[in-house]
Amino acid sequence: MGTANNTAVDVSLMDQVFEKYREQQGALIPILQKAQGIYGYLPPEILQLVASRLGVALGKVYGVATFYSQFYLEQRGKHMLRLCDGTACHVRGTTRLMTAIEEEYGIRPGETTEDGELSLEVVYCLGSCALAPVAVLDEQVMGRLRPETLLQQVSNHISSQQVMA
Amino acid sequence: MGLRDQLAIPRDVIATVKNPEHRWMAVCRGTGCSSSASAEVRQALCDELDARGLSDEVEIRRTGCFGFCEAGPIVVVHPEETFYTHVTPGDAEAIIEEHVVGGKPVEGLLYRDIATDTAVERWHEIGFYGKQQRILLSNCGIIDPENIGHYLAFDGYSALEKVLTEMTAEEVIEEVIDSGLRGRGGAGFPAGLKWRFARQTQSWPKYVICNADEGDPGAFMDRSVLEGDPHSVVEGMIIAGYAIGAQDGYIYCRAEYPLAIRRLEIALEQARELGVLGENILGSGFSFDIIVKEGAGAFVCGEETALMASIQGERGQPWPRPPYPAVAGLWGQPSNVNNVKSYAYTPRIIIKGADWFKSVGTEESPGTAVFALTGMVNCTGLIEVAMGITLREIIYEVGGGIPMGREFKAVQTGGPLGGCLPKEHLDTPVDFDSLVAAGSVMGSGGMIVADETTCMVEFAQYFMQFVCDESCGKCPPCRIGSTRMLEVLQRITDGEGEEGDLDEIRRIARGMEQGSLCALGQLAPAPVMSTLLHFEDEYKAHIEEGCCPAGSCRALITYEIDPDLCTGCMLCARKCPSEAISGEKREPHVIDTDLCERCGLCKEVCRFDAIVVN
Amino acid sequence: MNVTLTINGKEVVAPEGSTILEAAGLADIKIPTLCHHPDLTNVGACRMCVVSVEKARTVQTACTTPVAEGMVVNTESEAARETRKFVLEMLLTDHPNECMTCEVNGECQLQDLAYDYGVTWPEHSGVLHAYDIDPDPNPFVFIDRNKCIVCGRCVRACGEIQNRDVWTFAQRGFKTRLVAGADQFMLDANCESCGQCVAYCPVGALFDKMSLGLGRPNQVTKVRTTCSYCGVGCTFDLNVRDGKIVRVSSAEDSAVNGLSLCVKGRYGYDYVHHPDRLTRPLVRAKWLANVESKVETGQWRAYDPDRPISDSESLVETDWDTALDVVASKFTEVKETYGNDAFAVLASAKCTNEENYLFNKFTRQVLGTNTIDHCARL
Amino acid sequence: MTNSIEDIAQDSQCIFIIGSNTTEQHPVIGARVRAAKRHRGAKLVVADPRRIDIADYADLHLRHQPGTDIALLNGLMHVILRERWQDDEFIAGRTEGLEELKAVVARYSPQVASEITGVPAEDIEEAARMMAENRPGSLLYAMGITQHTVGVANVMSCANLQMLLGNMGVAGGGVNPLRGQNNVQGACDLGGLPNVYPGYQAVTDATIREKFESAWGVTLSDQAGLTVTEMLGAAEEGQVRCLYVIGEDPMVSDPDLNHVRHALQKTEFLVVQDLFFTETVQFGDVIFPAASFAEKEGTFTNTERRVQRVRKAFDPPGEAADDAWIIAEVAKRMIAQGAAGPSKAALHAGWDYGSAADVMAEVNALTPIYAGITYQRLEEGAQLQWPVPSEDHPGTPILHVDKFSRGLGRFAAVEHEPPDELPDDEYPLMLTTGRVLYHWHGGEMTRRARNLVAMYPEGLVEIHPYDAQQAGISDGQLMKVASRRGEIVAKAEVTDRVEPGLIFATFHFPESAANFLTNPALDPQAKIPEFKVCAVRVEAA
Repeated sequence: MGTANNTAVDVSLMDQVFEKYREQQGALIPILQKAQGIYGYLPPEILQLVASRLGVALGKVYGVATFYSQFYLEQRGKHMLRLCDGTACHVRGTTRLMTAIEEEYGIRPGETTEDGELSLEVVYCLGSCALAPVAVLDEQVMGRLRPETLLQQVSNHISSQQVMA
Repeated sequence: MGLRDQLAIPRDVIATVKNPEHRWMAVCRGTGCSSSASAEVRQALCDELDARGLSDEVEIRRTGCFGFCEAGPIVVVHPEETFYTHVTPGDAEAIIEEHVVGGKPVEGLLYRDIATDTAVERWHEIGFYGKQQRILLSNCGIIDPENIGHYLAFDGYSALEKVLTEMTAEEVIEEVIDSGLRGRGGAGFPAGLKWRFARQTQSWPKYVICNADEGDPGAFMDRSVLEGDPHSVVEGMIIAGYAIGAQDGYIYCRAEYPLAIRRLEIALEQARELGVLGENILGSGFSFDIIVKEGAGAFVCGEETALMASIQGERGQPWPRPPYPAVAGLWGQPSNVNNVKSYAYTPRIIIKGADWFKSVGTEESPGTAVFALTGMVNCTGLIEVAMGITLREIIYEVGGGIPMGREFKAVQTGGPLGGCLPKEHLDTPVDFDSLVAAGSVMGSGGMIVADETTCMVEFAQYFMQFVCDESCGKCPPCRIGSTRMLEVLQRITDGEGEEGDLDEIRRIARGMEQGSLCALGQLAPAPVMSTLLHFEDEYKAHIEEGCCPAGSCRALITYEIDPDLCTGCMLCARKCPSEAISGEKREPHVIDTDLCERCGLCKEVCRFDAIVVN
Repeated sequence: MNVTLTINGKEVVAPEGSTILEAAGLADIKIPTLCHHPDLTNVGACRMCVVSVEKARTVQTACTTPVAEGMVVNTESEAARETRKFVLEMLLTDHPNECMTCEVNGECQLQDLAYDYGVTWPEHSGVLHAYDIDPDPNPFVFIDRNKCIVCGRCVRACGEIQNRDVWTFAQRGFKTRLVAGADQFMLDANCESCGQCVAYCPVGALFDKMSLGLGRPNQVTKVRTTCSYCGVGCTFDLNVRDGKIVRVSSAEDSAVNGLSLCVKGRYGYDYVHHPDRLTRPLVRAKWLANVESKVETGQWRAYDPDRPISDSESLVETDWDTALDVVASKFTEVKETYGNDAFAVLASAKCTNEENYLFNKFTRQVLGTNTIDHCARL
Repeated sequence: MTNSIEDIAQDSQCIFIIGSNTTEQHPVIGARVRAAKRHRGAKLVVADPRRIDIADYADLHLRHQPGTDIALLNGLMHVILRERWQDDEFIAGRTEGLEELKAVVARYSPQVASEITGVPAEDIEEAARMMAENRPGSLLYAMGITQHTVGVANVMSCANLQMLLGNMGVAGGGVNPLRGQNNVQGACDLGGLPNVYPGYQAVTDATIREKFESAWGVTLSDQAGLTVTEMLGAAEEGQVRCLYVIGEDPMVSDPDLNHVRHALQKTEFLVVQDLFFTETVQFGDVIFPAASFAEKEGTFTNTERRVQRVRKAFDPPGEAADDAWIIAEVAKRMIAQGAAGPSKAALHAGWDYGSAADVMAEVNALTPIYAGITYQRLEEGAQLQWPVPSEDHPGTPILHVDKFSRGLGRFAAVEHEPPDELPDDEYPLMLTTGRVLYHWHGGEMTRRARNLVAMYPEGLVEIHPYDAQQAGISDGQLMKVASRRGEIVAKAEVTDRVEPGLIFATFHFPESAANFLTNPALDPQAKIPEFKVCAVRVEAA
């Protein structure tokens, strides 16, 4: 198991979210987005909680949560690397970036390293095509990447965060 | 005295912004430049000014996107409009010292024209901007999108004032119909007509919805408008609300655009504070407010009925039309869905009139088109051109031609639901109808240029993979058809194509086009069908000869080292991820084809062009 | 308000707001459907009911398109028929070729439509879903997702008819998968085991687990009857093969319940064939003569082999004549000796009207008392 | 039911369920009720001491104490009258006795009702408002209303409420008892009651009696007979010597089973006719093996008075025979032995029926409400809800449309009376009884349905976590429940479906049958025992 935090989910954090969307019709998706913002993913107890608080079936919540690619039902790594495979990036070598990450960290898109540090995901177009190929590491956009610059930046980012911690 | 004069308008801001002598610098803070550290550039410029005590003399202004993201970070010094490219924080000192204090532009930071290799000083003298006609993007690069005062300085919200004080709802719709504005979401349906349908439905509440779920890979026009000039969209939506009789608006924006969402939220807040949004707008009795809804990652939600399902908190699956949204849309109520750009044009049409709008572009497609020009062109970025311009002008004049002297092969417009046009069609005028006649579509504005190294089968396969990933799964033609189509394309690019595969592709394509529930499935075969139409030989080469003419399909190519060119620098051997390259130092190297994974890394790193693709 | 439209050249008058499918129905024009069911909302998903409508850019789903004045519809246009064939073919490319052993063979809408449209089995080398078969431990509903055509009828039946919302679709695109709750077992997802999902499934993806392998539609006789449990009075078809109920299937034309049933009605029928059923009249030895010799000769039999027949309280399986005579004689004797008030009859809320009438008649006419009651009060 | 399932599902604006565990006992109606709420926005008010499944779907769940239905209903009517929400036009034209009702109901302010029932006063106000604002509304009830010593008063109180709101005789309205057993309606309709002939024709009415006498060719008793609970008492006392039990299992379904056992043991000659060797069969002198519903022809009448066909799918097993044949054989043999001598001239004296249809023809002739219900019409698909006075009558989906059967509907003012037995120091908890989704009645059938048993293999006793903790009982543990009349041992289901102080048990399983505990105290009029309330104590077993 990785070092990712597996402690019990504090459901009380959701109170403010439900309060915020109390009046809004059709708020399921924003509530799930906020929940993912809080917990990093959508734990089963949160899906259940959202269903009962909104008075909808758990299945509906699950159906929505699995339909949209933004939502995760499993815990992810501390760091999220999103590789853009939009047209421009694809043409300019996203596949090579993917291969490089797989070789260095042993993860493919949708997977998390065993130590729980890094998750990899492929997205279609981050809208920065002029800088292709592009990746986003946590919130940081990186453009004109080559495999070696990507690996360098990822490793720097992870180690700098570890130092800070 | 108009209603607007009663507002607490920041007049000093307006005066400054409008002063032609004003000394200020635009630092692009669009997503592109921001990811190239333009925030640091801005800070460095401020620090330099501070250090010299010039902070009060020179304004540093964050602006929206200039479109020329390739050259970012971009800084433009006004009033001269000196255009600096690839600015780093380290360049701040030179800009302040040499330009602001010394009065001379910093040579090394100026844009260099590709053809002439000479420095170009002013913004509008750059070839990339030469053929552009910026109506929609006119505020981008000029105003601070987070300051409503800037928007007001450029006639912001005066269209709303005009509508509320001088026009009936029917007159507004009349004006929009008269302008010939066609929806910029892709299909080009006349916007005013849509508004009229929604107005005519006798059921309330009604909704105004802005489709900002720009999901096409390779497209970022809407994002730039939202980031650079958010109030124009907000104002357009309020006007639409007035026209159709709605009080509630939704902007459905991709979650992948955090900056656009933040700027929108700021704009909405400022608009409410100013009294142009919310209860009793400008004291007119008309109320309208807007909620921003973030998408959650589903391309299909760009389809209007799926988008509404998503706003309702459901799986983003389309429902069949009719009934159309104008009759039964969001929560079963009449709704008007338009693209970001369609709304953003509206205030300009109201202010300048339908005739002005019609004077730009073509008769059937008035106005401008905004494209995200990407792929194999020298100048990539966001462009706005008058409708009717040819593809050739866009690619060779605005885009500066194909890099490295390669040959143009095709241009794809309309993204995964659009078509590819080969060089015979380069002189096609760009407007809704001409593109359709040529076998492609306007789409929402992606334009991707392919050159001789692009394999058109792989290109088509890429888009079909996209459709497979994004199909909502509701109807069998799209859900299963796209999978079957991808399987055929996959085996062709794998070198395992069979006789009859092309017929199979055509058959599935027809079934999908004819039978799919929504536009996603109906248009999904377009990239395949247009490449098959124009590049059938390339498909056949894969199937019949087992070769990829573009040298791109990994299963069909081999890499070799030209011993005459190889210097034995060993760089490729070190970089090769599968250790397939061997050789002594300063001796020609060889590639073991069995070990080679055809990743192309060697070719990329080789400084002597010694790697050959067969 | 009515509107007039033309379907296949025939003028049809239909109420405003009705769909093309409904209007066609009024004119006896049949349009094929899969995801549509008259009890459920229309979603236009399966594309089987597409028809050509003049002036429309694409074919339209008849189940969702409202009629309009002057509309001209062709249900058998080339585009419509071609689309239906394509849809069927696509569905079959992701469907196991198991009709030979499939439970619903002969009662499968996909099979019928493939036949009607002459779709042959599409050979291909692409992927097919390979979900686990019968992965849910519940004893009632068999699930084979490989046969699921994603029409969503089960999802809607559970949501709209039963309001339990057990079923949902998870994921999207080709990966779209029918799941219970948050991909749980059905019984953990609010399921009340009513089997409505099975009743509405047009193919063999959901089936009654108790009936697996016991008889396909053409091998059973359907007997329409009324449920033996609660007072709602659901009617359904007993599916009978070789004198046994192999399945209970609900029927759209049931007045009270339509396709709906509850767990007891749909899955609680097997008590009928339980080995505990009494099969011969029983009489306590004390009321019989010559018990031992009759048992020895095999005419009668001890009910409980462990209890000696010599015990006067032991029960003996007798013939009907004997048992009936014992009762008739004893009743006659008591009536003569003690009068009519010595009798009491407990009739049954489980018996038929006719039987209850006869119990009432027997009590009043033959026994001469009004002391008859049943468990209405209990 | 005064109304039909269909009109309740389609037209009710407010559905008030009291004393019915609809989801579990009438699942198909439960689903229709949920759909009415979800798709039409009908309001749903559920009054039940337990948090039953349908309560989870309700707009308002009134969790009243068992045995306080009248106080609750009077409280609701108090609010309605106070706010002048009553339907004055309906009351003026169709009813009488409002003043008496007003006088009684005036004493049941929401505060008073709240004190008796335990339901918050504001919920009573809100429920009354919901019912008043959403008309027509229908009231559904079941055994939770009737199985009390005040059962009849409970029913009258339900009728009062519906008349007050003008909810009678309209689609989507009515007072609707959901009948528990498949043909309890038919058994009542066709003479399975001690005081009436088929079609509720009183045995004490001379004209009626003469009609049956001439039809059956005998002289008939003019005395009402004994009810089920009375006949067992009479058997115990030796007055009743022969008891003929057909398809019933009083050793499971009657209250105070120890007493029932004693009565059955005392019975001189017990004839039992059943499918299985039931608890009651154990005591039988002669046992007739009967046919199941799949093995015979006939009709059942459902809770909405709809008569529907039962059809034979195959022969009964072994020598088992259908009940009609058995009873006819006994009758014929008794007549042959001279026990009765019906006049041969009487049209319906004999017992030679060729088919169930022949029996129905006799019913048609003698029973006005069934007069038009013929096999021919049923086979043609006619949907007939009685009364069907003639062959061309279409049936009566809704009763009391223009007038009540007695003319004007009478408001019968009733006062709250506490249950016969309430908890005390010795028996501190209250027991209420009922059924579960997977089982039915005495369980004789469902306990022999393989997968129903798999789903719910043994009787559980629901107990609140607080009481469980007090008694040192944990979930799934065996517990002993004792009342003044007996005791049972069953596994505990610790759940907040019940409130503290209340436990719930079923009577589906003989080994844990709640009826060893229940109180045989009867409603004075309907003679229904008070199954729904008695006092018990619990301990870990």
